[in-house]
Amino acid sequence: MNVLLVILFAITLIYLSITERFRTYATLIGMQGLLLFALSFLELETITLGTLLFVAIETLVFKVIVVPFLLLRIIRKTGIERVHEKALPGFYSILFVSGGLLLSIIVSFSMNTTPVNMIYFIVSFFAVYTGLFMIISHKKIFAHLIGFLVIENAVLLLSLAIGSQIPMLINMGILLDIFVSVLILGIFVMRLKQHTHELTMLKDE
Amino acid sequence: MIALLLAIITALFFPGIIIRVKSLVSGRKGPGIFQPWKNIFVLLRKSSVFSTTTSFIFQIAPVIYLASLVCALILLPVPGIPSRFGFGADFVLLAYLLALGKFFFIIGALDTGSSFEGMGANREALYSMLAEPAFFILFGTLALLTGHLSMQSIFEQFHLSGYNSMIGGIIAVYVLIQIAMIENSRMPVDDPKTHLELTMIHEVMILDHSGFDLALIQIGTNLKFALYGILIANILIPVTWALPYRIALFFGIQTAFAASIGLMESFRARKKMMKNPQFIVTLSSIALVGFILSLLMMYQLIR
Amino acid sequence: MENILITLPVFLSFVILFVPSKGRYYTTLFISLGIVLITSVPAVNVIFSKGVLPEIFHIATGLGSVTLSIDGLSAFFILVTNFTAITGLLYSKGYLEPYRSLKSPAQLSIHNFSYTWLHLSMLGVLMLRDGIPFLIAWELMAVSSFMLILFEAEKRATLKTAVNYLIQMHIGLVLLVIAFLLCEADTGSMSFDALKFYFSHHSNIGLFLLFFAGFAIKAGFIPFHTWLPEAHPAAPSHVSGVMSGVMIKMGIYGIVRVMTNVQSDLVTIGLIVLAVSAISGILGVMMAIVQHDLKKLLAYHSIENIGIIGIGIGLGAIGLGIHNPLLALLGFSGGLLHVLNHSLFKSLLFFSAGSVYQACHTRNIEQLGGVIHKMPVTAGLFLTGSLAICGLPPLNGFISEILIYLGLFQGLSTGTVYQSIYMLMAIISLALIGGLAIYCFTKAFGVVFLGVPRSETHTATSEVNTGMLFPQFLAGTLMFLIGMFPLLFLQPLARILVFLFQINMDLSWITIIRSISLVGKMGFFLIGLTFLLFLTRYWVLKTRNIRQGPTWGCGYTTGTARQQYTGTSFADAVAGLAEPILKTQKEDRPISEEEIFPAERSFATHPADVFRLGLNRLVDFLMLILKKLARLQTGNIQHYILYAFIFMILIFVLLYLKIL
Amino acid sequence: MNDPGYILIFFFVLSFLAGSMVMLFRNKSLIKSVTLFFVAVHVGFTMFCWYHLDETALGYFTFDRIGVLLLSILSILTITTVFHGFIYVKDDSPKIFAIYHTALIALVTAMSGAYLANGMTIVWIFVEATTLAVAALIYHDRTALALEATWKYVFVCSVGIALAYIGILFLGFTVRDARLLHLSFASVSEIARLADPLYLKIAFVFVLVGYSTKMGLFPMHTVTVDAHTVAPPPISAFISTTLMNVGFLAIFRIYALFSATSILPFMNHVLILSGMLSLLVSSGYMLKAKHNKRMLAYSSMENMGIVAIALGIGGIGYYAAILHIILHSFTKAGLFYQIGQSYKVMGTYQLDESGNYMNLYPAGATVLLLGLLCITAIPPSGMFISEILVLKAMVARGDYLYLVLTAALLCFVMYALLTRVLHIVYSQPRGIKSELHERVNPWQTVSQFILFGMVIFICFVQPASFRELIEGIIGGLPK
Repeated sequence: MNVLLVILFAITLIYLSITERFRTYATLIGMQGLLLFALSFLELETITLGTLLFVAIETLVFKVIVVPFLLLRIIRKTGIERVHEKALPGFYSILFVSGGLLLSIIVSFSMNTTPVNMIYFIVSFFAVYTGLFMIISHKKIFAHLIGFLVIENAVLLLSLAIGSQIPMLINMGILLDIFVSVLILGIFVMRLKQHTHELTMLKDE
Repeated sequence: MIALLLAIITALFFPGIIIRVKSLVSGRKGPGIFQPWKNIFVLLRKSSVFSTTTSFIFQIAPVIYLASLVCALILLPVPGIPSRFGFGADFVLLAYLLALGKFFFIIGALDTGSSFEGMGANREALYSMLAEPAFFILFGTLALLTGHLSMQSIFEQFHLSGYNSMIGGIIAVYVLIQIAMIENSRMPVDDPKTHLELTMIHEVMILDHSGFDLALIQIGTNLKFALYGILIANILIPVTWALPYRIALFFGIQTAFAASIGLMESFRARKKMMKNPQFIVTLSSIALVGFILSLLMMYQLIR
Repeated sequence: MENILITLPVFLSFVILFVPSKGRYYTTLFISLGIVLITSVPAVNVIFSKGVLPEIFHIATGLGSVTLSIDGLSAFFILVTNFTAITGLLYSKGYLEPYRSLKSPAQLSIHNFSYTWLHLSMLGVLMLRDGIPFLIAWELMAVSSFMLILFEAEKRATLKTAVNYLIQMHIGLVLLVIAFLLCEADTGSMSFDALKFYFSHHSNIGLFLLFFAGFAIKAGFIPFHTWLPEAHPAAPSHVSGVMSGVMIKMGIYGIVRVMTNVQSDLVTIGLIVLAVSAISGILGVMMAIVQHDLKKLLAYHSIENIGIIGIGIGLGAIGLGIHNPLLALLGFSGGLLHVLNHSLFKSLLFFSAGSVYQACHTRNIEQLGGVIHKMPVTAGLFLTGSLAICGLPPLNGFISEILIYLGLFQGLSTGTVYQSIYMLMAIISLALIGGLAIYCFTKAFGVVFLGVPRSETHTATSEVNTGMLFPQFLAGTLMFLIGMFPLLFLQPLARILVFLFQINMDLSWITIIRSISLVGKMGFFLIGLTFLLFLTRYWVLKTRNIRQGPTWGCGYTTGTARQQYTGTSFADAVAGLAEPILKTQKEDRPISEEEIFPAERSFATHPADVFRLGLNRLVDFLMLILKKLARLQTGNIQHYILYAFIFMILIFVLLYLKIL
Repeated sequence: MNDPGYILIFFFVLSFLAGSMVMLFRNKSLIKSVTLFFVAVHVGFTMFCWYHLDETALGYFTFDRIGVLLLSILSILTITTVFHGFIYVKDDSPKIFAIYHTALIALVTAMSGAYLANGMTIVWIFVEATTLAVAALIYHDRTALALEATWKYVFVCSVGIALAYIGILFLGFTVRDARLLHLSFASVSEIARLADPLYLKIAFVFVLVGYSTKMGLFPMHTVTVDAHTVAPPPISAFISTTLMNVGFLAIFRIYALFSATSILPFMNHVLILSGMLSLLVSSGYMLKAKHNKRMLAYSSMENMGIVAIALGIGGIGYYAAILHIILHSFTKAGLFYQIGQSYKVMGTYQLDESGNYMNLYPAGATVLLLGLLCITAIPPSGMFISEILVLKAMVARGDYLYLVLTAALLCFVMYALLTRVLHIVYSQPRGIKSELHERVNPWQTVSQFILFGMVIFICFVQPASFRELIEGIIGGLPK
């Protein structure tokens, strides 16, 4: 069951890396949140109220509702529907992403771990890779945001992979992380909407 | 002191002989032996004209020129009779005393601000600079051969070292003669009889000197010839001979030296100005050959 | 009590920064005099106490203790330093007068402060034996002189020069640091005394060469000299006097100091030093000849003189190597005596050059001329300096040179064939240097001081004030003193060296002493004779009617000042001979055939320094590479992430390939 | 009551109160007084930490030597920064004034927490907090540039932090137990010994890259430089000293943690690689720098590179690294304060337009010259000692390649700094003519003189207690 969900997660990643519509991005992020909630719910061995609450807030409230909502709002405000030009063509990004998948598989195999964790490993690695790659391969800030969110999800996935019950501290950390991402989105909505083109005023040649 | 005396005596008839030989060779009767000195005495009695651009340098230059020469002469040993001033590496002092004289001679010329004299000064400085190494290599060779550093003992030991010093002797004499020609700016480097200032060296430097100063300079020049004459004599005269023979030989050598200069000047043409440096450097290389030869001989002897 | 005295000036020096501009100079003077007093007394004790035992001060502050030790070598250098520093300070009062209105008070006080610190740090270099303190003092010396060069930093050229200077000093420092660290890695302690132990069981050449390179940059041996001919002209004249007079000698001090610890391979080391020095000497004076800038000319002469000193030291090292005490003694005493001599006549020359600059507002030889008529005293002093630097009797330069000559001629017949040939090479180069020096200074003196002024704007108006002449007179007197009573200075020096290198003096030294004293006597005779002749001449000419007239123009009557023989034309002969080394650039357009009415022509020559050009090319190349490498800050956020991405991937790949 | 735990809580509560009060106030003098009160609290707290050295509070915090040392540097610099901040923002609107000081207090608190944190996750949380706090300060000028810089800073830092967090999570796998992650460093190091080296290596790489954003080290140095460009000078002083120290500490703690394991050589290589690259890049950019503050920013990067190299070389290098961190903090802070004043005097950060500083503001020019000496590690700068120690470590290990590279690059850095700073001080600005933009009271240079004074003092005397302190810090590391 878990494994299935994880694989689903991986598929969303691949989809993310090739799609060019912003709305799809938003929905995919939401879906990932949903998956993560399910996963973490299943992973919970001893369901105390506290942990449940945490997980719920982390995933359902933030990742499924707030973040996608903000994303959609941004799309509405900026009125940019889709990616016009990437740093490198979509065709290559497919290649890179699939390469990344292979890479993460290799890495995960090279480190001897329990088969249970293996799949988590592969996917979370892959998620990190995809997140970074999305940032690298896009020029639009919006896409960068998505990449960042993906990395966040990867973090959560990894924390799930640790298996045994997640201590409060980790949860706090993740919560803070998510909070930051929301805050970034906030800044973006508030301030950056006027120039959604790439910001390259600060530089040295 | 004796060296000084001998030098003065030599200087008395040295220029005369040169001129006489030249005129004889060119088929003229020529002036008397002491004509140059008569001229000098005339100059001594004349009054002077000083250029308005000159300063006290111009006044003291000839004096120091002469004084340095006299000091140099005092240093010189005479075959068999040691000089009061003989000491280690005194030939260095000799060379530097001459250099001192030259220094003042040059700035004296520059003091007039005349471009011609500047030109002459420039050449004088260049040539003496180029001639310097030859002199030192020469004495290096002698020091190596004899194992002594003061001119006195060098010349004493020189003959004792016997047969294999012949090469050294020949080269030494040759080099010394050539250096003498250069230092006194005679043929083939300079022609005292030329009429064009552009091609002069020594003569153009003394264009503005007159009367007493000019006389001093000319005396100096004659003494300089004598100085080199004495050096050559030192090499050639064996100290073992008795005094009268030595004296005779000494004056013989001086006469021969003067005569040879006269002959050279009358049969040889002056080199082009730009050829001169190369001619002078050749001298050093000849001296160097002498050094290497004697070096090899030395170490053969040692082993 | 002594300890407090020694440390006192260090703290007092900060007062200079706070005194008002009125009392600043005298405060500085007071403090410097204090420094001189405090350091000279023990130095004199060391030299003239029997046995030349070192004096050692342990300065134990609450936070740590420093050890200052003054042995013969340090004492000698300390005295030299103090003398030049003080004369420089005396000279500076008059020299800085015109700048009072131009510079901000802050700048002036920084200047005086750095001057005091240059003095202090040099003394520190001479007294400190432990690695780190020595290096700190060494770099403080560089920094303070750097600040002094910056005095006229409004000119961009000066700024560049100063930076270039500091960077090269820093490179020198790094070399020294590495050398010390190598020693420390082996012996566990970082000091000159530890070197002895290191050298005792390692090959000596490598480390010595490292030290030599480090010190040579300061001393200005070719090819490490490139900072020198630019830094000296850029600095104010009293500073150039001190820098050229004593600061670069610190390099010599270091080399000798290291040499005292070297145990083996002395012959090889000596030959290397000899070769480098000979090259520096000849090239230095050759480059000097073609300069137009009076102070630059003098700067190149510093290189030449460092060469002469180096020849002496190399000779001494060989002497030690082949266990020939006479040779060692002659070499080192000649070299060190030349250190003293050079500090005297070079500072004198720089000071008088500074006076000319102050009076005529240019250092360009081609603009000057006829200065002697307005500034006879300065001219006389410059002439004295020139005679001394050419090593002409009866002045001090000759004494040191004849000592080295003696050593070289001695060396001819003591040793192997190769050594004899080396010695002869050294002799030839020394002779050449002498000749070239005469050539150069007849040019310098003749063109600057004699003849008539070459430009209306740069004519001297009056002699500089006595305050500026006095220190020059001091130096001049001392120069004559050394020239005529050489033994006064030679015998203590010999004592120092005998103690320093454990040389057992043999009888032949006595004969040397005799020769040198005879040289002194000859000096007397020469001067007396000159005086006599001059009197006669004066007496004779008194009775004659002396007429004044124009210079004989060989029939051409309307000559102008610009037709005089210029410095360039005077130098042209040598420049032509040494073209491949000097690379003098000439700017002139030859008149072409179709030019029936030739237009106005201009001709200019620019002396270049081959080594400088090479260095510039190298540095520019490296900088270009670095600038090309710096391409990361593109402003695109995706690139920023990319770097991290690539870095991690790289590491992981390396990890996977078991490279890391 | 004397239990460190209470005091710690007390401190955090007080800072929180101070922050929120400042947030609410609109009266400048009131805000000032509250801020000063906070400074006093902070100093007092630092004192307290010194008295309770090596004690742990609440299990999550420990007053170990390095932490407290950096904390004291922080509280020294807080005094000066607050002081210069007052001057810098005095003309801003009360709202911005309040926001500035709130953020400042938050930043200081977060950094203090990060220094004292005992456990990776705690460190991580506080580092995250510093990002948020400093973002508000970078955005202080409210210009488009400021916005861009802030955005980049926050974004890249967050990515980096996320990476660091992944690294931390990896530690969890080392022993298949997440509870480890909130354990103290001490207890982790126990477990790390028996862990799988591969995991440790991956964890280390992630953490290094993640925190390199804060430490201003290659590869994620880029945004720090941009942040410097727009941040108020006092804040720049913070960003490139105490905040970089946070990054350094985070990396240092992990390093110390793993140093007992078999991956030590790996870590060393990675550190040296990263350090060398930082040195290379920064020197290249300093040779091109056209903006005074960016030049200083790159210089900070260069110094962090040196620290990383020193750490990687090991041996006496550890000592050098700590010493260098301390000295660099003081020097760079002083320089940034001075650059702030130079902006007031000359009205520009552009190198070409600035110049003639010696005549405009002699006191400031003197400070610049002194700071130049200090930062280029020329005696009498204490950094001379630390850099010699770095070289010494290299010689001791026989890494002559590193030796030559470092020395050469440092010479270029020196060249770049010298030419530029001397241009500012002495020569006339290119193009425009220099006139006094705004008069600055010379007394403002006092703080810099004090800071540089400390740096210079270290060059000549290193008190025994000071040396013991540093040796105590590096005591745990392998010899």
